[in-house]
Amino acid sequence: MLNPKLNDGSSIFRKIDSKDLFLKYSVYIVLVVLIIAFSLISPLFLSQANIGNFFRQVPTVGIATVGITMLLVTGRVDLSAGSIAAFAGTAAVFLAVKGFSPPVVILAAIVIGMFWGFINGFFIVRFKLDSFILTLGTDYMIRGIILFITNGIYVKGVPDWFYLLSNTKVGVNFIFTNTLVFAAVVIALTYVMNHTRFGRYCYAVGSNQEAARLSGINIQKHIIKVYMLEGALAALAGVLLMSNLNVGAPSEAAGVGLFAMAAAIIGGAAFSGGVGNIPGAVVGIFTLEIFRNGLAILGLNSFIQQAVTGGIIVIAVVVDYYRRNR
Amino acid sequence: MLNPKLNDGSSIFRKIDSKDLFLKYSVYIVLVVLIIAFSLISPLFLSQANIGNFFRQVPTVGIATVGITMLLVTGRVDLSAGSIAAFAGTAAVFLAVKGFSPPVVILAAIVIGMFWGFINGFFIVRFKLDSFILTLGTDYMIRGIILFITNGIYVKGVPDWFYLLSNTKVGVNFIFTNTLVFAAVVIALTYVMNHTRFGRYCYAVGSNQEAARLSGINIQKHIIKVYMLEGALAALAGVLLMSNLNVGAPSEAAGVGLFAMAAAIIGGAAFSGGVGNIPGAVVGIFTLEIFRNGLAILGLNSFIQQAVTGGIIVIAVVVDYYRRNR
Amino acid sequence: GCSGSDSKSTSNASGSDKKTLYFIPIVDTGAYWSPMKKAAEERAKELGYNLVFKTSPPSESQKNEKHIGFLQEAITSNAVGIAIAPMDPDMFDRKVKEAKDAGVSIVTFDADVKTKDNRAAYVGTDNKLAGEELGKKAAEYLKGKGIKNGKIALAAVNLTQTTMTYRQEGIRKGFEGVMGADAQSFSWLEPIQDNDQASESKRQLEGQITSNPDLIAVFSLGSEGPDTGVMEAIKSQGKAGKIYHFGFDYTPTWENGIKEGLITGIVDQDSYAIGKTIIDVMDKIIKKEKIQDNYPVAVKWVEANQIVEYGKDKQKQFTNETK
Amino acid sequence: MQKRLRMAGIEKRFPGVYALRGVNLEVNAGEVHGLLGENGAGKSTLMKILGGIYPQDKGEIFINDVDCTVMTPERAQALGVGFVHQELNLAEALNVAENIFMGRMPYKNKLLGIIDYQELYRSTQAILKKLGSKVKPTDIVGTLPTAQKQLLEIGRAISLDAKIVIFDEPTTSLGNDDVAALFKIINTLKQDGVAIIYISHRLKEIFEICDHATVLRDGQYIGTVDVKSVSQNTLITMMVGRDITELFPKEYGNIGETILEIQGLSDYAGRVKSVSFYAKRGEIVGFAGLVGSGRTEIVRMLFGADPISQGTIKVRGEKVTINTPKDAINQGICLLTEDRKGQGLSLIMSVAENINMPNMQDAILKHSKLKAIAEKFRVSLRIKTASVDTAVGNLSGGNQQKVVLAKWLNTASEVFIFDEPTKGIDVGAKAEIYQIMNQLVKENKTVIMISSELPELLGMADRIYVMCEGRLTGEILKQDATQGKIMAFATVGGHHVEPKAQ
Ligand SMILES: Nc1ncnc2c1ncn2[C@@H]1O[C@H](COP(=O)(O)OP(=O)(O)OP(=O)(O)O)[C@@H](O)[C@H]1O
Ligand SMILES: Nc1ncnc2c1ncn2[C@@H]1O[C@H](COP(=O)(O)OP(=O)(O)OP(=O)(O)O)[C@@H](O)[C@H]1O
Ligand SMILES: [Mg+2]
Ligand SMILES: [Mg+2]
Repeated sequence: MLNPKLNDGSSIFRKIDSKDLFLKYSVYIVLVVLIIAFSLISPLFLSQANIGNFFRQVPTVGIATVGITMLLVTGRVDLSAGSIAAFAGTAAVFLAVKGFSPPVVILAAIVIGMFWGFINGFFIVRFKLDSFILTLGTDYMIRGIILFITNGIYVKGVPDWFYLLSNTKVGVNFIFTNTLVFAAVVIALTYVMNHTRFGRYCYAVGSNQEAARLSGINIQKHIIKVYMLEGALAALAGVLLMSNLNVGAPSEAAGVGLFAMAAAIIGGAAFSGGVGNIPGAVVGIFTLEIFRNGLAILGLNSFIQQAVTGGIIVIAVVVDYYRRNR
Repeated sequence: MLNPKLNDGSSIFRKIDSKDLFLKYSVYIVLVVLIIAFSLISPLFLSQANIGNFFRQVPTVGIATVGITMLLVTGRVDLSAGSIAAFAGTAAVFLAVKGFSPPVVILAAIVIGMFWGFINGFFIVRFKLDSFILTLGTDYMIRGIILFITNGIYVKGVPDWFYLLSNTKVGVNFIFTNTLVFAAVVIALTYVMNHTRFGRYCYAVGSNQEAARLSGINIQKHIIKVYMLEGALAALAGVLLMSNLNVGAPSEAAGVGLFAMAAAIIGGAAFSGGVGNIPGAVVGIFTLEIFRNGLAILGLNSFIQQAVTGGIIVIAVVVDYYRRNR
Repeated sequence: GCSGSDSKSTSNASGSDKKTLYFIPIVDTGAYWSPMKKAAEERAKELGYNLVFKTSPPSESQKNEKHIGFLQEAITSNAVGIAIAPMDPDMFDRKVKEAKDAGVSIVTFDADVKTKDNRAAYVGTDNKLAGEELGKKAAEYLKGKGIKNGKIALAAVNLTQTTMTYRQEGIRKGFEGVMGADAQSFSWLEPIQDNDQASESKRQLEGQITSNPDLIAVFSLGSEGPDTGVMEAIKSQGKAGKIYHFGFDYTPTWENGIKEGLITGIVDQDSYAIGKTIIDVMDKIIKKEKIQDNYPVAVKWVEANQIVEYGKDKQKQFTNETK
Repeated sequence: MQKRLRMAGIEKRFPGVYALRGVNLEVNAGEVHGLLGENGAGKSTLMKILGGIYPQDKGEIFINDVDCTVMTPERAQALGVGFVHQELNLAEALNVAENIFMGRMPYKNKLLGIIDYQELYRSTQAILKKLGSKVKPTDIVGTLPTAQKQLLEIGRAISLDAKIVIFDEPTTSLGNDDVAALFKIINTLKQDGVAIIYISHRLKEIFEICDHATVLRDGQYIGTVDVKSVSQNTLITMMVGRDITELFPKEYGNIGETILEIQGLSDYAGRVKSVSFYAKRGEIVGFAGLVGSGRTEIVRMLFGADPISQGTIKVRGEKVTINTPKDAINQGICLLTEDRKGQGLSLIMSVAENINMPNMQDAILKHSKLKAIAEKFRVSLRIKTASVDTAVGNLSGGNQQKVVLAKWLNTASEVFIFDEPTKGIDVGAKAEIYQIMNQLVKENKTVIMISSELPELLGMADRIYVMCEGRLTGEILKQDATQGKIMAFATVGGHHVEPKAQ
């Protein structure tokens, strides 16, 4: 009771009963219930059209979410993820329009993302700053810079290949390249978090930074690395987003950082660090997105959609409370 | 070094030297430097007109900031403060337009603020939720509801007395009623935080919740009370804002919670709770607002203004780092 | 609210054998969009179409992606026609082409797409022309007052929107056209962006008024945020009647400023007519009747003293709203 | 004598743990009652039930023969149950007075809660005087040394005008002087007719101040004894369930060449002043001194955890630079910190992950290999845990310490620095940790042991350095060492004579 976090690893101690199972997988259950409810209310919900839509919209915020989950596990946040995505994505469009080749463009975008990630990480470790407030500052900064450079005007004249990055159908009617990229990122990062030193260091630093440091982990270097990887993922999300939009939109992806954080937390991550995992975060973002998608399908007033989205965040964390206290 | 929070109150132990003093008052120094710099760049900066503008612009976000500082001291945050302000302010305008009397209108707004504060506090203590994610959810919710009720359209036809709430000149040419209300709130809350049970409980709960609980403090009740007071302050800010704008604007004050939090932290509060004080927070919000005011006077490109605002947040927290490590 | 009727019409979609039209405005709220929605819904009902109405909240962070998605959805669910307000000509260009290739007819409104061949018709006001009209009227007004020089400010919700870019361009063109050689003696300040926070445009304009005593005119490029912010800034600086304020689109908020001289005049687009025309054009396309490429809906110049009267008619067109 | 407290048939289950199975406890007014048992026996849990922090599943509580079976922290306070917790529980941001009177401040206006600070500081001063503490009521608690904080906890308990005071391991971070002062306070309370429950793993203390003692084992009630009439061995057997013949099973290694040599080491804060010492292979080097004498600082610098201001470090005869823990680890130096939970372990991570943390060589991990390593240590160090996948936070103190040990045994370390290795650890586990030290020196490794328990140093160390106020004031060989000699160096060895806290 005093330390709810402990419950995470202690399931071994318990005989597994059905109530336990129910609560452990509560997020998954909420997700399934949502899907069933929406498909009963509207036959359009499970239509190919809508599923296709859903899968094409999720990757951007989804990739940002898994990046931010990794950060949350390390005990840090990034509010500037959306701005990094917009910056890198717009830069990519700019280069693509200038005629650079696909590998150059994508690499450049990722390097830009890593650069901003480095700035975030560097300031945080060098000046022992709270990541929340620092990235709030860099969010304004990065966004302001890209808006100033472009004068807020969309970069146009996107070449075909760039548009196809996100929008190529793969086999079936409702799977597109960006969905595949998202799936690849999820699989890769799940592996990294569970099976590599880098991933386990994230958990170590997030759960007890001092213990990690005294175990010989260079936590400063590690945190910078994590921010760089997260920045790279945000940049990737930005490239896919701009490809989807067919322009370089410097004002795009505002608030994605906060939203992604909400998704990660619904999926089991915690601000205090050390807990959370990628599949959980994916379920979290799916829950939020399916909900928003369902509301749109029902054609609800857009303000009501906003209110209800807030409601689902509240409900999700309350359900999570019961999971934690199972 | 291990525990930067400690340094805040520990000056008793040190002999005070000039470097010490410099760093202890670094925020104040940043503020003074800003004022000098802007007044050198533009002679208009210290003109009566601009000072008047400044003092009329600050109270809204200022009142929200002191409320949020109190919350931060208690170890909690409120991202929904802006939405509460918009909700209560718009409701006040609605009632004022309907012809209700000033005391009724103001009381109703404050009760609404307290109601939303209660909702936030109740969920947080009942379900042991992270305040960040819960108030992110209620932010969407509260905003969505008021937008839905008004259909996103401004409520107009504000009676004269309502407009005068904020806009009555008091004595000199650049002090208005809302400035006075702000000053009164600051003085009252400073007293409350330092000299009353309620205030000291905030520090106790924020600094070690378990110790507070074991001392027989009903932390749940206390947290709910703090949220209610903070909600009331947000509502008051909302009323002054709408009076200033002469309409009921349901979409107004977006992101005020985040901005106020940045100000409080620049002024010495910390996410971890237990530290921070009202005068510091006022200096924090003055720093940010003077900066924005100066930029507006210079008539800079609005994107550059955004980037530079981000920059000042970063600089402020870096300066704070040196203060912490003096 | 509007929710009840919408959800019904949507869920009937697959069951009925009525032809399905998609109607995708940028938002469904506010003084501009609301009448448009009402008109479209009424007209579609009269003509016997199943109108699927799609939009997203103003604060939606993935708004553009969502709206492109709505287009895709319309294509996949075999709608016969789509009416869309594209947020950017390039952004929706490809998707509109894909729709055309899939045999769906597209009508654009509010703003057009880049490749005009891909859509059947455009209904609505040309934002450049609307801007030009406002610029002209403003210049004439200032000329009438004998003003030959000064500074001019601009305020918008979001300067990155293409509509805002067009309006800005139009305003300058119209203004310079009328002013002729005198145009040189007017200078334009950095445009203000307020993200629909009236207090932000107010603050920014207050700064500009303080530092530019020769500020003579302000254009607000649309939406209640900057409209209100600009009026209140003029008021708080005691510049009512000294700084002339020109705006876009009728909203009841203007009435706040008429008496005190905080608004000089607006150009208004007849959004109800836009909504109705869209459905009519769709109907013609489906019935294979001849259509025009462009259905311009003229803007109307309304001076401050006529705004109240003008608003009375206008408000009848609003969907069921509190105001 | 009156039965002040009677707890009967107390049962408590935590998810997966049966912490108490029908425990009885009876305490008279005016007595000091020891509560004994191994780590995890359920002592703290029983007391937390008495303090109203946990509700019990079964069982009754009577205070002065009044049924108090339903307890809450507020009720416990009202009934005069004072609790000095095992873990410090202070609001670091508040001052001394506010901490002592938290929840019970004097008010100028009770309704509005306007605090009467004058009155508050006056009452605080009175309590501080009783405690013999030199701190001021207005000092911010976070700036105080641990021993002073501990005293505040005690001050809080006695300020309640308590009828029952619980001391849960109050001496783990106190020096000898402070312990003596504490015992004086306890004796005063006893004279005043307060019932005192005293928990400690230091049997010496039990014999010194307790009248009766109740022993628990694995959550079971073993018995209550009259301390005057039992031997230490009997108590140990009751606690552990078997005989532990030798408390300090010292074995000697072959003392070899000098592996570590420190010259003129100082830190920035002035807590360590030009300290020089050496350590050889195969020896256990002890560090004695009062709390606050700077021992922890020395080893933290040596381990790269804190920056070094001045001084040279030679390892195996070569001068080395140590800036980070990683540098130290590469030199074969490791540190078992005094704060296990805060600095030694990631409590929410598994035993296996903690053991492997300093030694993940491969970028891609082979979980089976890592588990096998952890399993090996689990067996060899007899770590009591359901499996190596269990979160370390679920283990008892002694077993947590063994995990920290395993973590460093898992590296190529040759110099093992133990900072208060047996703090809060029961007799059985202590003996096992000493055995491991023996094993290390036999393998020609070096052990440096900081301890505030003199018997432990006298029993285990080959050579003892004594510190006083940041300086090394003495070096004593095992054969010459006595408590008196050490205390002399530790108190008067510094520049001036420390006034005796009497
Ligand atoms: N909050 C809790 N949740 C789950 N298990 C707990 C909790 N508190 C204690 N336990 C378990 O209950 C048992 C008794 O613990 P307790 O803290 O009472 O032991 P103790 O005798 O005080 O030990 P020590 O001497 O180490 O302080 C242990 O197995 C412990 O792991
Ligand atoms: N900067 C600091 N601020 C507050 N407390 C501190 C600080 N540094 C050390 N302390 C605390 O003061 C106490 C004594 O300090 P120090 O570590 O120098 O003594 P020591 O000789 O190692 O004593 P111990 O016997 O506890 O190991 C420790 O408990 C430590 O936690
Ligand atoms: Mg215990
Ligand atoms: Mg120490």
